[in-house]
Amino acid sequence: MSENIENNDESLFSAPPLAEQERMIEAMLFASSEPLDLREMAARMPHGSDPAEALVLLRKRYEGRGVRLVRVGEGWAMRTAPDLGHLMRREVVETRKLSRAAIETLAIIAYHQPVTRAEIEEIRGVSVSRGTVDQLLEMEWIRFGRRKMTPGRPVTFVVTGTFLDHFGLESVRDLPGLDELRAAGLLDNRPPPGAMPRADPDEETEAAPGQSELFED
Amino acid sequence: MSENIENNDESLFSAPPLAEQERMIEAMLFASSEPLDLREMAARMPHGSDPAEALVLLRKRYEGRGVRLVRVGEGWAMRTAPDLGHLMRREVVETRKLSRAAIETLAIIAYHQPVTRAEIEEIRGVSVSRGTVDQLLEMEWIRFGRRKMTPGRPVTFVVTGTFLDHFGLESVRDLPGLDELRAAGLLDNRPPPGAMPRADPDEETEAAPGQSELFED
Amino acid sequence: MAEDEFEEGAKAVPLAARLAAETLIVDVDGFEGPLDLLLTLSRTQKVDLRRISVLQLAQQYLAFVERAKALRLELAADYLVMAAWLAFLKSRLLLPPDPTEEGPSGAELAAHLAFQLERLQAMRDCAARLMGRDRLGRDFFARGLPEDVTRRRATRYTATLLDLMQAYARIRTRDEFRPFVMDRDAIQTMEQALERLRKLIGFAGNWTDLAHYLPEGFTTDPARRRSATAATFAAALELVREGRAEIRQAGEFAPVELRRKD
Repeated sequence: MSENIENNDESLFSAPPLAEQERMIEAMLFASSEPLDLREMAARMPHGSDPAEALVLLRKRYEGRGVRLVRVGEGWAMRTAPDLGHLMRREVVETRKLSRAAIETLAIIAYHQPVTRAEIEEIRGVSVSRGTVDQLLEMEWIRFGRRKMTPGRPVTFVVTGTFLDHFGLESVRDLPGLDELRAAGLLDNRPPPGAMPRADPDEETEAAPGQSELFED
Repeated sequence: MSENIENNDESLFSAPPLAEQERMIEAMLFASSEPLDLREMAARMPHGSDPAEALVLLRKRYEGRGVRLVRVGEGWAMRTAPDLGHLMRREVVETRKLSRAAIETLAIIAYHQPVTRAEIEEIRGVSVSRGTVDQLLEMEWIRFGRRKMTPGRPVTFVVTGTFLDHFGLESVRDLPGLDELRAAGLLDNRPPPGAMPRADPDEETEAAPGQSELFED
Repeated sequence: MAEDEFEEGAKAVPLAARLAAETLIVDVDGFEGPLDLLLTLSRTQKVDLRRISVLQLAQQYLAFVERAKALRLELAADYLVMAAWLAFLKSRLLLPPDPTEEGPSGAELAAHLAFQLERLQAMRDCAARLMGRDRLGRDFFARGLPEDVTRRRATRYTATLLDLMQAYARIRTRDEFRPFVMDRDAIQTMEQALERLRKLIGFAGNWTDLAHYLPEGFTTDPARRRSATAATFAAALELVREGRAEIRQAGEFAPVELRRKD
């Protein structure tokens, strides 16, 4: 009985204030697992409510916030601001050993810096892939040095402070020299061959544009 | 001293403005259905951010809105305002009806935690069935606490963050009537004078393996 | 457990007998143990639980048990244990205290029982208040469409100084390189390994897998690898004994790692 009277009163007094309607759609859109359209919202709200008007207010309220009111098809939904998407990702770091090509390239740069790509290729006897250099650059173990004052002014590579930190070196001069490597049994007793195996000269010229490309990056 | 200045400098330079931090925690809290604690938020934010300060702002911003920022134990979460529950009928998740034994056991754990099974039985005057405890554990409303430093080192039960979240409590200190109960001495661990009428004196020792079994799970 | 036994007992009663019984007895399977029954009985006293007459309550309980017996209701053991204890309490409360007798007085026992009842009632009230609160998923709601945190895998590459030195040595000796050990058989002696390791250990500033110390040419062929591993391991232990190196292993079958000791 009293409930009936209350219901009557409610419809007699018409819809709740707009601010209250705004709260209502805010709660509904937050809790809903799918976008809601105006009809659905109106059906759940007290008689006489106007979700369209309240939506305009709510949308304005969330402008520039971490969450936005967006239109999805016929309906409306709350979504996190696109510029904050990076907060919804978590990085899982996995440690892997550097490839043989990368460690050899790195060793040559460390022992011969500043060194050009052509020189690295000459020492290694194989061409150096773009990926390998990129990887070392990305790890910040190597960086670009000064251009060489030779024809074509090729860029050079040098190792970085990050590199020294990682290997616990004060400077590259602390790297064991060839004599020490030999003494440690890492090098053959016989002297290394005087002439290094030369890489294919074509490879060198091919590599050049790659270098300047890298430099531009 | 100089370190302090440096730290200040660093946070001045690296941390985003407070308003931006507020947007960030707003987005993170909106995106999650589970409460997030300060540590989790800080880990996802740029270095030098202070989610605690931004939380104060955000909480104020949502005061009186359809959605609120609430504290849940160690964490924070966005929840719809309770007075708007009637609009969300469609979202209601039918929860399994709890038995009277389960409800009482839950209340005893909440108000007396950490509490052993024997203590629960002492309060209720009846043995606690395995199923009752299992159900509460499964709902993640209770969990095992530390073992008591009494003979037999019995396991204890405590309520969880999920429990606090479900009942809209900031912490167990906010349990209704807690202060009155404490003042009335009803939460005291009052030992019975002399021997008490226990249903089965062997029960306590019998319960022990069951408990540790549970603990292993 | 006790509840179940009790329920079975209650079901065994013929319907006619149940109808004839008092309300309390009809409801007997609704009780959660003797304390619950006592709490219900106490309500008939219509007083504050702190001022309850425990003596009267004991009498009510005993009367209940008598009636249950008359109806041939099988009461669960704990109800009977409580009856026996209350009979004892009743006698203590009625008789003047015997100063020679040890143990708690009747009044102390009665006070504790009253405390237990009050505490149980308080917990019941708390449970009711708790369940009456606004609840998640019923009165207030979490985000209906949570956006999960996606995990992105990032790979971090690493290398040790020894890797670097070995790589450089490998390059400088390529083609011409024929390790002298290759001229011998598939055995590396411990003396050889020790001599080699003594020179190398100075560069091992960070933890390095022992497998990296195996000489060139001894890493692929299983027989050579076994020999070199055993010799290098023994040599490593020797260096540790001399206090020149530290050795560690994270777990069974995990790599054995070596580091120079400064």
